[in-house]
Amino acid sequence: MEFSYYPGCSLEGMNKAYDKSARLVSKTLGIGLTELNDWNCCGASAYMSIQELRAHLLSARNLAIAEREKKDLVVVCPACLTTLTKSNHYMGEDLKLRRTIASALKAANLQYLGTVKVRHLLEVLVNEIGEQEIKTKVTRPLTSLKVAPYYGCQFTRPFGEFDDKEFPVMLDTLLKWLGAEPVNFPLKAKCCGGMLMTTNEPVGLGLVRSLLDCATQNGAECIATICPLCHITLEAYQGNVNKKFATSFEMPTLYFTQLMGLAFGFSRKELGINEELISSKAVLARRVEAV
Amino acid sequence: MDLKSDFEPKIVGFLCRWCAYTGADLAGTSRIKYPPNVTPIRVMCSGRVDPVLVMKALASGADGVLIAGCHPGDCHYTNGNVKTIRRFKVLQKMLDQFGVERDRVRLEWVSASEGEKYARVVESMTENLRTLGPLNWNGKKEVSS
Amino acid sequence: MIGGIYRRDIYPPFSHLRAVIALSEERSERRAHALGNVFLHAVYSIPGGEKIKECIQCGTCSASCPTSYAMDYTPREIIAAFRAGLLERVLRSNTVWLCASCYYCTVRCPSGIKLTDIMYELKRLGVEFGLVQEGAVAPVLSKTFVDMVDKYGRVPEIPLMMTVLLKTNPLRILKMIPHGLKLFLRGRMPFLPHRISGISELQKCSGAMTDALVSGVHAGPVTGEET
Amino acid sequence: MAEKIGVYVCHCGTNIAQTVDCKSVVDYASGLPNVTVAREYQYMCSDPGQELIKKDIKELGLTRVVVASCSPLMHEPTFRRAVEEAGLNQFLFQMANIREQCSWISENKEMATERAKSIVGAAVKRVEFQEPLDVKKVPVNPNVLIVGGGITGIEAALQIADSGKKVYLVEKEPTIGGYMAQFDKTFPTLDCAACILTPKMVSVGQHPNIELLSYSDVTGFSGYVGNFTARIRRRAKYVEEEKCSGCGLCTEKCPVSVPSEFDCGLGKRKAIYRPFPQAVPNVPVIDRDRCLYFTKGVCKVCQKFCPRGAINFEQKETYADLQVGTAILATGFDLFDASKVKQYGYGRLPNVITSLEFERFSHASGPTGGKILLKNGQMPSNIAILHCIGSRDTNFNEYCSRVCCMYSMKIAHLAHEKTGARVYEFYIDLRAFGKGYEEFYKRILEEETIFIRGKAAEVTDVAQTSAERGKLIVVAEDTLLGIVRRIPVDMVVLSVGLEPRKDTTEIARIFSISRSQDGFFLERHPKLAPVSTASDGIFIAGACQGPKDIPDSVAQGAAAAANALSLIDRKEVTLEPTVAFIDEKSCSGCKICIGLCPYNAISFDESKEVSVVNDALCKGCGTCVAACPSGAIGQRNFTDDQLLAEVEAICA
Repeated sequence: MEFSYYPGCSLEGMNKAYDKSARLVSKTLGIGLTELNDWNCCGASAYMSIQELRAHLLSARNLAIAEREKKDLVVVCPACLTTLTKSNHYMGEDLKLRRTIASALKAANLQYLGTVKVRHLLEVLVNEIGEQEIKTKVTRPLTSLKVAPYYGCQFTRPFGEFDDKEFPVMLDTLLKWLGAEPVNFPLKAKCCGGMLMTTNEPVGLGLVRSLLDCATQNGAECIATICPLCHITLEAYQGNVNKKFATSFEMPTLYFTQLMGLAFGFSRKELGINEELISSKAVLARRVEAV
Repeated sequence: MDLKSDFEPKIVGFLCRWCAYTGADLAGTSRIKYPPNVTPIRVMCSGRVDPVLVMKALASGADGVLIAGCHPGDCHYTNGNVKTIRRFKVLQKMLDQFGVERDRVRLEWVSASEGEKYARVVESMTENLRTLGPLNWNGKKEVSS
Repeated sequence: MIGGIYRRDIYPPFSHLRAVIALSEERSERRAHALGNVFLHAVYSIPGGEKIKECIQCGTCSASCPTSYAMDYTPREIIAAFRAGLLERVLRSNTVWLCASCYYCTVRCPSGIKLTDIMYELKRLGVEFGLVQEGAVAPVLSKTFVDMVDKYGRVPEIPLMMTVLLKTNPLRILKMIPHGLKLFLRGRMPFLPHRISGISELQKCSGAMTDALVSGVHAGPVTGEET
Repeated sequence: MAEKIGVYVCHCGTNIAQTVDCKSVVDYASGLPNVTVAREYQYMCSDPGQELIKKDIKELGLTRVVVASCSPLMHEPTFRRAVEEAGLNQFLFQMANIREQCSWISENKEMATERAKSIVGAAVKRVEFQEPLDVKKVPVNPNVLIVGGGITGIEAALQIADSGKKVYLVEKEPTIGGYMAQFDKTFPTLDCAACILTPKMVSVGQHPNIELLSYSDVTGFSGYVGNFTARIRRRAKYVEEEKCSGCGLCTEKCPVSVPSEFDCGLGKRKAIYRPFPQAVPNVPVIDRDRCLYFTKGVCKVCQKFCPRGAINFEQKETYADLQVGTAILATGFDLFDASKVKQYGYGRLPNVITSLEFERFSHASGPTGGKILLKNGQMPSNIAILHCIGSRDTNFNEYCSRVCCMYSMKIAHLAHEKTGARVYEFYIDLRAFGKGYEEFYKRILEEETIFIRGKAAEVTDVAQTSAERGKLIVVAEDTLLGIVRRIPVDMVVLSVGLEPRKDTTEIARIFSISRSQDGFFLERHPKLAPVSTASDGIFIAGACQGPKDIPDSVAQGAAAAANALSLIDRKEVTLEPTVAFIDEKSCSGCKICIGLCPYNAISFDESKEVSVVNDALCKGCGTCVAACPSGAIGQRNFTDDQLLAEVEAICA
């Protein structure tokens, strides 16, 4: 199974461990990820807030390159997923937009016919690899590790093509295959605040607090994330939350790929598990054998 | 502006009385606007549309023919429209033989409640025929009934 | 920054109304009218934008919004303001820039309005017409983001945040030092932006798009497109 | 001899004249071959309009008439009658539709006028080829089939049976009564539903003219108006109706207890059961999938105890063919499945219930004996009622379900009365349009129900404050204040909307009727023929046509009954003579037509070696006509000549 792989800017920066673990588990499961050649930023929500057509152009260049490689595009960041998928949809539906973008691409001898499907790694793992394959690779089950499965906003919204828009279940399912125990986490698809942390911290902190509160109340020992921005927000702002609300959260956050890697028997170092701001060492020592 | 856009295609529409004709009426009742290029002929069932009628229309000067009936499975006469589908395939081959573009004859399903759909179908067909241009068919002699 | 590439420019331009907006007095009726007109048509021009005509003011958007509690006007009130011709005061408030793009309003709206997309359009209009809240950080962040993408093709998070803070609230940088240090020690703090090799290619495409739109040439069919 | 054609162009007030230059159409028609006279008039369908035609037929000796006005589906019968009254055969008339498919669809006067000319030209050319035809009269079978035994079907059945006609009432469930039997009280009068419904149910059960076929469904329907055959599948009850006295001993003794559908799964029933004590017929049925004998081969306790030997495990389903002249469909509705809207937590959060579940709680003979209780057995002290669940929502059903506002207020009243709880209603718009409804709204306001104008966005159990802990929190914008409110309550009632029944497609197919965009059955005309369908002799009533409350359903049931009775009292109906006919000389005997006919109307005459059409069976679809390789088959009033004339006129 071969895909073009789009890490996205976040994974080059503060979320290298996500990139590292994603590549590692994909390789283990026989998924070939070839990094998209000379990819550019998807534009995320910020670019879209200033320039509409050029934001679509950014997506279109990535999609055009992927089309040239004749492979579907796998992403790990839900924001990249939504941004790229949105351009894909809107260019498909709106003839004027499609033509405007196509003639712009032409200036660089690029073209995009609309054949690339953009997919999130989690969805590929669950739908394409499946329970059996994944379970056979589990050598160190995460028995009774209580995990809050956190999806954030843009994994299924607005398009919801592969999971429920309000209560997605894919991560829950995957965690169960690894032997872990996904806890009831009703806020699993709520907003973490994301970019608001930089632009309006007080509002953002309130959102992080309710997530941490909900995870704690439901007995979670760590939070599994599928989004680099959620991940950073949850781990980097816990201190500020504790300060502002006089709480004492100390909730480790781990990328879902790190948890998979652990279950597959990789070392903490290989998965970048020593790099998080709130150490997961104690939790993992308690639950996962021989880490 | 190019010349083609001045061309108003003439379309003969064979509409089944139960679904398509009622749907077309609904488009009117709902005051949906669409190009007035189709002149409707009411038949009881799309299954009544003999390919000869279609060829005759094209040979006599129509630029396109629309056949519209009930959705498959919804036919007022159980399955008349299924026979229409079969006949339509034959019709397409006839068009190929005469060198007439297949796009000039369309088979569409329009239920009695799909006024909006009927309008869209006529709109897109008219638009399409505007691009294709007038049908200059010299085949009048080949078709006689 | 290359200015003025908006989808609405593909549609009839509103240059005369823009002139009215630029010249008339703030809060004047003439200006409100022109603004309402331009903005409404701008919103109509985005995919599904005309759906706002069908808003039934039920408030699902507001109550689904994780940040509406902090907004001066709720998302629903944006559409009410549109209808009342009082949009300017909404744009000058904190409302649109508090949108975190969680898309709850979009997926739940019973009228099928893509409110998140409308928020984007209002942000764009706000920036273009200078109608943003005094001292708001979010527009600065977005603009900086755009500049960096245009320059490098990718966005390094740390330099982005640093630049934004320098422009808006330098004191906060000091507060962030402990965080930064932690990240740095864990090897998670790259400082140098990566410039993609196709950056000139990207700039060429942008340029071509601007030229086409400025000269008013509507794009025609392109190779490979189905007819 | 050349025909003398009269052409009449109608203005329809301004409906046509606004976009079609009628004068120019008249001028055009005057110039067409064989047109003797062409006139325009304000309203052709009015008496003076019709007089105009009649006068011309008599004075000018017209032999053909064309009226260019609205759709033939509207006024074809009107003009045919006028022509006939003037002594001309009604099939020598042709209608040109220049309103629905011409003036109303265009804003361009020039193009619309051209189009009108084309339509009129085609009609003029066609009418020349039309032939006088005799309409066939057939007797009407006075028996009526009614499908669905809810309040609508019950009303229709009683009206017809009381007039002395025979009614076959087919009901899918073991009992009639429908949804109304499940309700506690009814708005706006707060009558107890059972008190007003059960006497009617009993009347149905005892009426000598009503044959009730419960636990049955219609699997086939054929024939034509006045003479239909309905095929009914009678499912096995495993209880012989004639023997059963309805004593209930079997139910009492049955050891199997399963969730009761009638109680929305909140209460229990046995494997041999009646849905509720006042069921009609008062005969239990055995649920095959749950019965110990059928699943495990043991038990038979019911049989042992039955004093009348009515239990029969060998019973098989049977089929009955009923001869009827008309049919009324009163198949009702389904409730919207609230679990589809995940954010309200139905099925996930206990104490989020549907409105129907509330009715069962509130009902004196319901699972809690009329008490409104939470899952923990306590009484709620705060209740939220959420309007428009699944209705007025492009994600689900776009239409308004019409009944929810009112029943929500009824629920508010009952909840308040029975628990003393504080009741919140979350609404978008309040629709209290019926007689006495606005007054009821006032009454509910007086009871201090708290109305919050805002659609609830979600129901959550994630508390943000201590006051919210352990509660269900309804999040909605109070749009009158412009603030988002979080209201903690103990119980949430979802006011679910009404949907077309899941088997609507199937029923529509069986009866050859159409459905509207929303999926409900399509009426012939939304205002003027609300209970008729495009198929003569088949009527629709109640919520199968669209969401309706009880008063409206009953009114429609009675209306459909009146329609059926009117048809029956005509004693005979005329059939369109648009049947197929075969020219024996041209028929090659290939038999292709025989296999194509959906009604087995064509047979083969072995002695003459030609195919023959049976007029009584032919429905006039014309499929055989188009398929005949030797052109031997024609269709009356749709002959090749007539259609080709139209084609040529249009293309000329």
